[in-house]
Amino acid sequence: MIYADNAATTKMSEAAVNTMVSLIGDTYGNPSSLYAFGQKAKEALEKAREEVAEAIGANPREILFTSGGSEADNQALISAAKLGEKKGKKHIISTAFEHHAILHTLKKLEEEGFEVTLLPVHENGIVRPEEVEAAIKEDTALVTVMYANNEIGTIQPIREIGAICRKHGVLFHTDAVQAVGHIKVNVEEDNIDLLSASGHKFHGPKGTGFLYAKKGIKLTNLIEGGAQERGKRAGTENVPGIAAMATALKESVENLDAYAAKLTPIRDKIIAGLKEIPHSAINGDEESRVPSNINFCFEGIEGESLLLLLDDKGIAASSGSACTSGSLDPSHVLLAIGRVHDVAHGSLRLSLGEDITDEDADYIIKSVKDVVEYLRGFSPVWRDLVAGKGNFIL
Amino acid sequence: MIYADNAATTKMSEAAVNTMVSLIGDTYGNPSSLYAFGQKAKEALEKAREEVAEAIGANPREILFTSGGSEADNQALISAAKLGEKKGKKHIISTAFEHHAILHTLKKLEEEGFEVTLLPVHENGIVRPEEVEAAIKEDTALVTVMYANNEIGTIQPIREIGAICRKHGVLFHTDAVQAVGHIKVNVEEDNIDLLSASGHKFHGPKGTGFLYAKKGIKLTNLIEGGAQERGKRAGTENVPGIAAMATALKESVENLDAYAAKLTPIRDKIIAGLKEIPHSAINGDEESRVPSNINFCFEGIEGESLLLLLDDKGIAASSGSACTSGSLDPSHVLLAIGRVHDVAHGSLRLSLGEDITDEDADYIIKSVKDVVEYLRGFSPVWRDLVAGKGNFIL
Amino acid sequence: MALYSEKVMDHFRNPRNVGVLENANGIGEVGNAKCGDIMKMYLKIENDIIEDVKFETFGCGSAIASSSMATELIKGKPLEEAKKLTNKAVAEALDGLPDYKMHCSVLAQEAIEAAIDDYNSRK
Amino acid sequence: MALYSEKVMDHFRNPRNVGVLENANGIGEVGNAKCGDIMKMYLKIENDIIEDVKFETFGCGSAIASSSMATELIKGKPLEEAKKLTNKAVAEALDGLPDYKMHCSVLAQEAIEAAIDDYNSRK
Ligand SMILES: Cc1ncc(COP(=O)(O)O)c(C=O)c1O
Ligand SMILES: Cc1ncc(COP(=O)(O)O)c(C=O)c1O
Repeated sequence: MIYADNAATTKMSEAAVNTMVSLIGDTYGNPSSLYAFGQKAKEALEKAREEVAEAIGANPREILFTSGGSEADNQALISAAKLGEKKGKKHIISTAFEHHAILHTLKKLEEEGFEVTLLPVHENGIVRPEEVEAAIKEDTALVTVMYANNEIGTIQPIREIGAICRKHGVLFHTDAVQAVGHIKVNVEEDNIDLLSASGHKFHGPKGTGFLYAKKGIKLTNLIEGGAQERGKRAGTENVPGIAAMATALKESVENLDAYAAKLTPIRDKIIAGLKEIPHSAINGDEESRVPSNINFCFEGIEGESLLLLLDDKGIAASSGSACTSGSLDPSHVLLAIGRVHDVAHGSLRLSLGEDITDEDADYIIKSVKDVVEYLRGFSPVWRDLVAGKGNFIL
Repeated sequence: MIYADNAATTKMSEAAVNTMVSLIGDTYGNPSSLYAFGQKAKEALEKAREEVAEAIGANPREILFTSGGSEADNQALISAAKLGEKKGKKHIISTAFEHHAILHTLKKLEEEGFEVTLLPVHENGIVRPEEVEAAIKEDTALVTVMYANNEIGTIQPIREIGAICRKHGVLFHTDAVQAVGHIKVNVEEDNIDLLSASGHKFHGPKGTGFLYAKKGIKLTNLIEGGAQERGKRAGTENVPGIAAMATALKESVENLDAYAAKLTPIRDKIIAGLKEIPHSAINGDEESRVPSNINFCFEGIEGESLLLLLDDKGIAASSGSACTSGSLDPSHVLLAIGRVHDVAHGSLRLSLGEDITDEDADYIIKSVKDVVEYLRGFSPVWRDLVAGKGNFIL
Repeated sequence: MALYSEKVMDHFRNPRNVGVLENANGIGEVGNAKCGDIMKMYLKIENDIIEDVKFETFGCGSAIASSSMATELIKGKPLEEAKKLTNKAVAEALDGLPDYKMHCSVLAQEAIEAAIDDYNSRK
Repeated sequence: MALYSEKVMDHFRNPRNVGVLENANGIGEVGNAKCGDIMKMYLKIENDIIEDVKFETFGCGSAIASSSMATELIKGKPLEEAKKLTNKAVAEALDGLPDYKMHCSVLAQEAIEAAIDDYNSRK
C-alpha cells in the first residue's frame, strides 16, 4: 500500500513507539503520586513538556497537554472568548476554511452572543493579512487562523497576522495541527499567543495533543477535576502517550529540512503529472504549501468512487467529496476557494509520507490518470461536456 | 516494589499492551477514512465498542469513548444539566465525597444557576438511598453518586438509588471509575442512565475512558468538531488505545470472581494487622468495600512522611494528607466520613493489585507498624497524647 | 463493518450494463452534479419487455453499484415489473447500503421511472 | 524533578538532633495538628551559645527535614546568630523546597524564635 493520507493520520515512528512501550512497562505510575515510582512518571511528563516546548520555541510552562487537536482548539477558543467577554469584547475573526473543531466552536460561541467574522481565503487558499487588519474592531477578542490548511495544504502568513494582532492588542490563536512537525513553527518569531497541535499528525500517538498558551494568558478548563496541568486540564496524564508525542515531535522537527528536501520535488512531480489530466486543476497555492500536500479537482467525476478505485490499486488517499462525509455539501474548504459544487465533488487529496519513493509517484500519477479516465468513460456529466452541452468549468 | 496504589493507576495488562502495539503497527489508519485500511481501524473501533458495551451490559450504541474518567464525568453532568434546564429542572443531587471531576463540575453548574444538594455519606462512607429519595424535588434534573469511592473503597447502593431515580423520573449518573473492572457493574440491572469509566484504572491505557448513556439520552459535546462518536465527541479516535482499553476491560470482567477471591482475604488480613496498631482506625465500611482497598487513620502522625518512609521500604501507597496535594485541607473524603483534621492528616490508602502475595501482606503490615511507631517516636502530638495532655480521638 | 457490502463492491468494481445504449427508446436522467450524483438510464423496450438496458453514472461507489444492480434487476423483465422496482429492492439486492447512502438507491429507482416515462411519452 | 532534593531526603530519612532535650531551658512549639504540622524545639542555651538543640515534629517530609536542618544550623552558634536564622536560609541549606512547602521552613524559623522567646522569658 502507498499510504498517501498522512494529513488524516500518520504511522507512529519507531522511536515514538519505543518511548511509549518502555514507559508503559517501567514508568506506569501516576505522576501525582509522591513515591519515587510516581515521581519518575512526573519526570517523564516534564521532560516531554520541555521537548515539546523547545520544538516550537516556547517555555515548558506554556504547554498544556490535551487529548488531541480538537480539544486544544476548543479550549483555546473558549479561553480566549472568556477573556474577551470579561473586557466586553465579543468579536472573533477567523477564516472560512478552518477545521470544524474551530468552526463548530465558533458557532457555539455565536449562540452565546459572540459575533464571528469569517474572512475569505481567495482562490489561492491564503488569507490576506491586510484583510485581517481591516476586520479588527474595538471589541475584537481573538483572531484565529490556521497555520496550514488540512485539505489543500496552503500555508498562511501567520507571522504577519500575528504582528498585526500584537499591534492591535488582540489575542492570536493558530490551529497548527497540520503545520507542527511539517514546517518550521516558532511561537516567538511567529507572534503566536495560542497554538493547537495534535500528536498523531506528526508520527506521535493518537489521543495526544497540546495547547500552547503564552505566559499570562489564563486558560479556561474544558475538563474540570483534578489539579493536573496546573489545574487547567483534569484527568490522569497519559504519560506514555505524551512522552511518545514529544519523541515524535522532536524527531520531526530535527528532520524538517530533510523532509522538505525529500518531499517537495516528489510533490511537485505528482502535481505536474496530474496537471496533464485534461480539465483538472490544483487546489490551493502551489508555492505556499506544505511539502506533503497535493489536492486536485477533476471535472466530470465524483471523489468517492475515485478514492475507492485508487484503494483497489493500493493507494490510500482522501477526498473533499460530500459522499465521504455523509453530508450533502462537498468540502467547505473547496467551496471557500471558489470551487463550485459540481467540481468540488470530484476532488482528491494526496498527503505524502516520508517513505514515498519516486516510483510511487509515477505509480500514483498513472493510477489517477487511469481511474479518472475510466470514471469519465461512463459519466453522463463528462459525456455532456465533451458533447458541448454545457461548458467546462476547469 | 510492592505497588499498592492501584486506585491511582494500574499497570497495563500484557494482553492490552499487545492489542495496542499490534494496532499501532498494522491498523494505524484513520477510522473516518474510506479506503480499506481506514475501515480496518473502524472495525477495530467498533469491536472495542461491542466489548466495552458487553462488559457493562449495555448496547454498543450507548458507549461514547472519551479521553478518560474526568472527561466522561464532565460530559455526563453537563449533558444532564442541559437536558434538565430545557425542562426547567435545575436541581442536582450528589454526595459530599465524589471525585473532584464531579464536585468541580457541580461547582461550575452552581455558578450557572443550578442548585446542588450534597448528601452526607455517614461514618461508614455509604450514601443512604432513603436520603436520596428524600432529597428529590420537583425540579431535580439529576442524581449523581459514585459507584465506589476512590479513597476509602466503599461501594454505594447504586441499584437501589437507580430504582428510586427511575421511580421519580430523574436521570441517574454514576462515576464508576473505581468500580468497573473491579466489581460487577451492569447498567441494566443497576438502573443506571449514565456511567463514567476510565481505562487506566483496570489495566487499560492512560488517556482512555468511556461514557455510557442510555439510549435516548441526548449528550452535549464537550469537544466540538468532527463527526466522530456520532457527532458527540470530536477528535480522531485513539483506536489503539480504545481497543486496548476494551481488551483490558474484557479481561478484568471475566476475572472478577477470581479477583475478589484472591484479594478479599489479603485485604482483610492487612486490615486486621493494621488494626493492631494502637489508636488507629479503618476508614469506610469494612464489608461494602472493593476487594483492593484498605484505608486507615493513625493518630499522632502525618501521612506524607508515612508514605515516603514506606516508599523507602519499597511500598508504593497513597494518603489523604493535605501535604500530598499542596492544599491546606486533608482529603474531603475523610472529612466527609467525620474524621477531624487532626487525624485525617495521618491517613494511608493501600490499593492492592492482583499480583499481591501473602508475604507482601505480612511485609506491609510490619512496615506500616514500624514506620508509624518510628514517626510517633518524635511526634510532639503523640507525646502529648501519651502524656495525657489532650484526648485520643481514635 | 466494511464501508460497503461485498455485493456493492462487486457491482461498483464491475458495473454491469455500463455505457450508452445507442438504440434506446426510453432515456431518463436524474440527480444533478451539484449534489454529486447523476444517473442516466437507457432502456430498449420491446413488446413491453425491457430488452436491453444500460446506464451512465456520475457519483459515489454506492451510486454506481445501485445503477448497476438496478439494471440487472430489470433487464429482460416485463415493463410492468420494472415499473414496480423500489429503491428498497435495489438496496436489498446489494445486501444493504449505509443509511446515508440510501438516496443512491432512490436515484436508481427514479432514473428507471424517468426512462419509462420517456418511453411512454414517445409512444 | 524528584519531589524533594537529596538534602531534604537525607534530613528526612536521618533527622539530626531528633528527640527531647531533658535539660532544655528554652522550648518553643508552633503549628497545629489541624493544619498537619507541629514543630517543637528544645534549646539548651549557655553563655548565649546554643549548647544543644533537639526537635520533635509532626508533619510531612519537608517539615521534618526543615526542623532537622534548622537544628544543625544553630547548634553551637551564638544566640544572636540563631535569632537571625531565616526560613530562606533553612530552605537554601536544604537545596530548596517546593513552593508549596516553603511554609515548613517558616515553621522551623518560628519554632526557634518561640524557643528563644521562652528562654528569654524564663530569665
Ligand atoms: C472516582 C474517580 N472518578 C474520576 C476519576 C478521574 O479519572 P481520570 O484521571 O482517568 O480522568 C478518578 C481517578 O482519578 C476516580 O478515582
Ligand atoms: C487543521 C486541523 N485541526 C484540528 C484537527 C483535529 O485534530 P484531532 O483529530 O487530533 O483532534 C485536525 C485533524 O483532524 C486538523 O487537520
